[in-house]
Amino acid sequence: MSKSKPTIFLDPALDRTSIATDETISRDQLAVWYRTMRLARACDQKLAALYRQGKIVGAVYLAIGQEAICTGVVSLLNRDDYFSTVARGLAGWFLRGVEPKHVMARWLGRDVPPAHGRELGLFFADIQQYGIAPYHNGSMASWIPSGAGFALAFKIRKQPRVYIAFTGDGATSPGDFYEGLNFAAIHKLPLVVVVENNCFAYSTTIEKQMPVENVADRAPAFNIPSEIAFGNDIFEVRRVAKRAIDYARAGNGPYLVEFKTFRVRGHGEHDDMGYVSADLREFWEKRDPLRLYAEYLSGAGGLDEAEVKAIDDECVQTVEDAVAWAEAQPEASPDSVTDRLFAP
Amino acid sequence: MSKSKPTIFLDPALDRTSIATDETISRDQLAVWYRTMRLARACDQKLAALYRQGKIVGAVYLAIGQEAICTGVVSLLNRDDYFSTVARGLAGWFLRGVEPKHVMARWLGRDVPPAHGRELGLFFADIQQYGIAPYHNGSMASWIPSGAGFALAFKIRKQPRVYIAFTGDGATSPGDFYEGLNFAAIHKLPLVVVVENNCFAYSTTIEKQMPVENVADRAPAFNIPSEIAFGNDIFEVRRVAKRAIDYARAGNGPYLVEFKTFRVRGHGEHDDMGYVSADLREFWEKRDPLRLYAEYLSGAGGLDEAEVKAIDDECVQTVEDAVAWAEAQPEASPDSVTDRLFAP
Amino acid sequence: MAVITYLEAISQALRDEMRRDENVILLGEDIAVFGGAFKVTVGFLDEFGEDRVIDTPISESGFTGAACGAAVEGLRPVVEFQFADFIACAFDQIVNYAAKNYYRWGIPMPVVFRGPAGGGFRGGPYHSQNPEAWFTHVPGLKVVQPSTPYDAKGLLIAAIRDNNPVIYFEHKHLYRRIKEDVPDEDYVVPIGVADVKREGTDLTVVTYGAMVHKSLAVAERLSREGAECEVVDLRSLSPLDRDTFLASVRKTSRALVVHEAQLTGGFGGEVAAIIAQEAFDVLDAPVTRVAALDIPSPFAASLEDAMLPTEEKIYTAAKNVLEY
Amino acid sequence: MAVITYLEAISQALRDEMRRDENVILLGEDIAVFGGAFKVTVGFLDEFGEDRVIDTPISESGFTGAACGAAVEGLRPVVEFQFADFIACAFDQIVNYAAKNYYRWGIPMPVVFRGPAGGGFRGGPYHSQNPEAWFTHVPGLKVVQPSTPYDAKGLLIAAIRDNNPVIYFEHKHLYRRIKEDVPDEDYVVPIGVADVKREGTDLTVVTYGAMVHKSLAVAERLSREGAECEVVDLRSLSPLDRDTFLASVRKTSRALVVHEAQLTGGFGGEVAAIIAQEAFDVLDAPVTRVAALDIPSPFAASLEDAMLPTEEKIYTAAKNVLEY
Ligand SMILES: Cc1ncc(C[n+]2csc(CCOP(=O)(O)OP(=O)(O)O)c2C)c(N)n1
Ligand SMILES: Cc1ncc(C[n+]2csc(CCOP(=O)(O)OP(=O)(O)O)c2C)c(N)n1
Ligand SMILES: [Mg+2]
Ligand SMILES: [Mg+2]
Repeated sequence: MSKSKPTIFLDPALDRTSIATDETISRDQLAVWYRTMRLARACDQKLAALYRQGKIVGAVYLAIGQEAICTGVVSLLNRDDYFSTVARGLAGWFLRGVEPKHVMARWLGRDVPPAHGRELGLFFADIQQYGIAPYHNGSMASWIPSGAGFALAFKIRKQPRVYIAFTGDGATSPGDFYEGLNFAAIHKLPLVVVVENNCFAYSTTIEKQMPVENVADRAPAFNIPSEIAFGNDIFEVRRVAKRAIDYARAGNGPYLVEFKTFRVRGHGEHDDMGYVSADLREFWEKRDPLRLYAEYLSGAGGLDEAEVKAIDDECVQTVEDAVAWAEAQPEASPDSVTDRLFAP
Repeated sequence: MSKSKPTIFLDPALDRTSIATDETISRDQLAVWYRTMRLARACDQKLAALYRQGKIVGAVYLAIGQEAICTGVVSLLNRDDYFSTVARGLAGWFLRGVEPKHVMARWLGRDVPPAHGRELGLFFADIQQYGIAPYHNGSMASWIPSGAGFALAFKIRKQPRVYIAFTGDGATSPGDFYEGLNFAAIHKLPLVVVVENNCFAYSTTIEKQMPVENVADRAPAFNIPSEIAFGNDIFEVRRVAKRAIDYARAGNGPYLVEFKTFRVRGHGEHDDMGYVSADLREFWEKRDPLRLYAEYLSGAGGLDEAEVKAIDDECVQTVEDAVAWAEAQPEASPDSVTDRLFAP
Repeated sequence: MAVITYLEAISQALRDEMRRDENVILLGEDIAVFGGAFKVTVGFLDEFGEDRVIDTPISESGFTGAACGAAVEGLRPVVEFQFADFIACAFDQIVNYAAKNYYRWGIPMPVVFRGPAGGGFRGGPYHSQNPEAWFTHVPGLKVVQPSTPYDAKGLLIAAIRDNNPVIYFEHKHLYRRIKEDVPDEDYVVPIGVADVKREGTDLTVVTYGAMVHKSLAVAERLSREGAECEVVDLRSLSPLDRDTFLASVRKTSRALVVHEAQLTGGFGGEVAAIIAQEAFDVLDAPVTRVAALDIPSPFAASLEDAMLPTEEKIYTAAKNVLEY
Repeated sequence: MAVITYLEAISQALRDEMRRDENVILLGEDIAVFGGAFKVTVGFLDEFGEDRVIDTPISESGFTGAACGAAVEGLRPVVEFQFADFIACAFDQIVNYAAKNYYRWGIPMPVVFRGPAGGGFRGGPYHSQNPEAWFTHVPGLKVVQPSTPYDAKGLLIAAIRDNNPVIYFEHKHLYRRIKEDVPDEDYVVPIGVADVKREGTDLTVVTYGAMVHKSLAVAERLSREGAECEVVDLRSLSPLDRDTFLASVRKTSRALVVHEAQLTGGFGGEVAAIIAQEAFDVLDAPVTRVAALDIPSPFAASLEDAMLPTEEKIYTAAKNVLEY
């Protein structure tokens, strides 16, 4: 079905196969973001392997191909801004300081905070240490209302803070998306909705999800500004997200940014992506965010190829170490299973 | 709060204090619609009295001031089109042949079909006799998804039928409004959403309900056509609703029409409307749909005042007779209370 | 001390807590300008302002989720559902976000959901429901249901100060019908503690909400006939104070469980099952339940009266248990 | 006859009914192009076309409401929730529209809601729930939960042909693990009829869904130890076949109720309460329940195993009842 998609995969205005920035960004800073994205990629690749080996049970969901978005957006945040990711935000966590070894330990169901084995490695919330808010990661879009709630608290307390709700394209269909954003818009709450439109909700194409071409086409319903941008270019992500964050922080209300990107792997690793055409894969492969960024770095970015390679290798090693550490952690004790149901 | 509303109550382009039509409509036909609206008004006035007298318990909700909308819309439907009303659609039922005596009997909890005492007089569904569809009248907007479902059945069966979902302004805030209309738009279902924007959802003004000025401003989110019109002019209602119905019936998908109107009485008769300014009431009193229509009738409409008056009197009498009949009906027997839980 | 209604007790608790703690905010439909469908929050907008008394759009899921988020950030939102029936629209946020949050992350969420529940005034299928059993099966939620002004005030204050999501079902039929002397100052009725509303030796009636009053009336009638019922008002359904009613049953050897919600799958099944298991050795008669019939709430008086548990039905069931 | 899995039985029922009756349509997320998250509907799109196999947006409330409306108009929609957990998002449409429609208006609504439910495969809090007790308290709904391929096929066909809303919880853990000989032709397992999966004289185990298999395993173990359990598979929770399990308890005088959902407020309370009341005179031991712990479903294997009812826990409880 989806194989009969038109061959134009992306609005030509958004399309690019090389990237550049006009910000002045230090080499070190550039390297930090690259390392973040690479680490996320390496982690994901390892997770896939662990899943294949049966070491992670249930399912794993990867963010391969989408690393530029959360990296770019989170790079703009203040320490007291909050964000929440759905399933594909590993790089955002890393940029906030979350450690790969903890991520791995959580995926392996080990007894590490904050979940102590209660949640999948996919999900993460730790406000105090990382400003990553706990929200409802079960039902799609359920985090838009809670994002509005956090933003409401910021507004009531007159704090110039913002809440970023990362959201997939599929997650813009549930009523909670509408109700939450409506509430935020009425009260002009500092909520930025970052839509990672990766062409599919599981196997479902955009045309079966919505009667509009872009999620951003829905912004008029909330009387809020919106933009559509190319999500595999970290510099574009920063440029566009900055406008959104500044706008929300200044008290003007919510803002919706839609980044076009592609989910390189299946919905989860159990999914063979039979519904994705070879053309589409190929198109996006050429626009892989890490490839684009690496090319920039070893060109205008001022790092040489060896330096880039060194980061790559270091990330792979970090992930190996992370797994080793994680595997050495204890499983949560069965005796603890009923602990922590109610807060004191 | 709401008293500080600006004094412009209605877009001047929509505003009118007299009405006219360029359709050719027979005197008889004009009188039928007038009688329908007047009957609804008389019924409502009687319901208010019965409530004050304690004869109707619980609460009553009236449609006074909104009679032109459902009359105009339903006047355009084919017999096999369906519609559903929320709380303010009495005239629509009457136009389909529902009898006032049955309405009264239902309000009084008598043992008459189809509810046999199980539902408030406010709600009504009888597909076979009247093409009024059973839907979920509890939670606001819950009828938009089911409206889409009826329309889906029409589409699958390739029937050129439409479903009209009457909806208040307040009922456009719940997620079901979004999910239902989204589904209908994706599948181009023959669903016409008729929004009766009567300035309030209970006590809540439009500004507290939505970040846009008009419900119709939300249509782009569904990529569907929409119009805003003056709802107290039955001819305007017909003109605009016809476009919507023709469009939907032709297989183009949903259409949203927003009629501006005013809820002359409280949300229910228990509500003293303390939140409504005198100015606003006065403004709309001059634009009462029955007054406008009566003036047209006894002018260009070609009826003389006595004829109009005769209809008025007849309606009052019909309602009195209806109450007398209703009061003579038996209450539902307690023994029947567990009947009809499951369909055979 | 002053004699106030059940409704005034709820208002008072809200007002006092809002004065005491600026983190307490209210969200709901028509609660600000209008003061609420039942007028529980009249005057609150003037006193506390728009930031703290928020008229929401009709978006139960949306404002529930928002309240939960705000609660995590340290506010203490109290959400009013206009009728408890509409809590169904916020179901996912409550059972999947509010209930599970602390277990997952160890981060508190102090939020209260007020639901005006119950029938008896011809509200029909959508304004009469008693939805407590949808939530007593959800670990992580506290569920309370006061029967008196004193408990209404004390439980609501406790709920607001609790660091967990608490669902507070208030019975609409009691709003203006039940009055009593209530302390002016603030006090807490601890969540998770049942109350023996009447002592007795012959039969334990375990009940809550509006049925407490019907049960007490039946107890008086039976007392005149020579049997003394102990009436245990659960007050909290989750967590459940098993000790209190089990101790009572150990004393009386007979138990009747009464609630207004429909029988099948109602919370009474849980209570009856606990008694039947834990007090098996002392029971002299089968644990019996009285509840509404298993149908939606009908509108007509004749039907609603037939559907709801009445004093007559409670009396008959009590007699059967006593005479078993 | 052919040996097929529980999952194949579900597919077969759907396919056969769609071939038989063109009014049967399917709605759900990823059911068409992808064939469903669990691949129940692979090939259906090709065979039945886009009009009858509809990939929906993520809008559980929306497509549930749409299915209900279409059902009133004479279609027979079968809705797939990708995981039963997400039925929470459609809660209002199910409990307030589907459940109440016929009682209100006397107009049938033949719709089926399929929910892949249950834990045991490390799905965590949002992919492991057993939500049946949210619905068994709602008059107007039928709720079924098959444990075998034979019942899965027959109950689904019955559900599709039923003129009422039926919630059909299928257990994910059984999908590919349970196989048996199933007739190729269509047949109906009537809704509202329990099945004695094993006869016995010493203890009645009342259970359903995945716990049927654990209970049968325990019964074998106990049999080797000299006690014969009768295992009653409820299959339908609403309407409930009280007669079958009450007759069994009258024979054995002892009852154990087992389900995978959390204990408190679970459907087991209802069953236990019925037994305790109706079979009071014959009971030689307290009716006992085995169920999951009252917490959300944790992800880690060590925790999930501790949370769920295991054969060991069922065995221990059964021993206690037998030796009471
Ligand atoms: C309410 C609800 N229904 C179904 C699901 C199952 N589900 C999980 S992720 C997903 C697809 C999400 O698509 P999208 O939002 O585009 O995010 P992506 O996976 O593409 O990043 C679905 C259907 C869910 N989590 N919540
Ligand atoms: C989900 C839900 N929440 C709350 C209510 C209570 N309620 C009934 S009508 C109403 C206001 C509806 O306003 P609107 O849609 O504008 O219709 P109007 O009464 O103005 O005709 C409210 C809040 C409800 N029926 N459903
Ligand atoms: Mg996507
Ligand atoms: Mg309105």
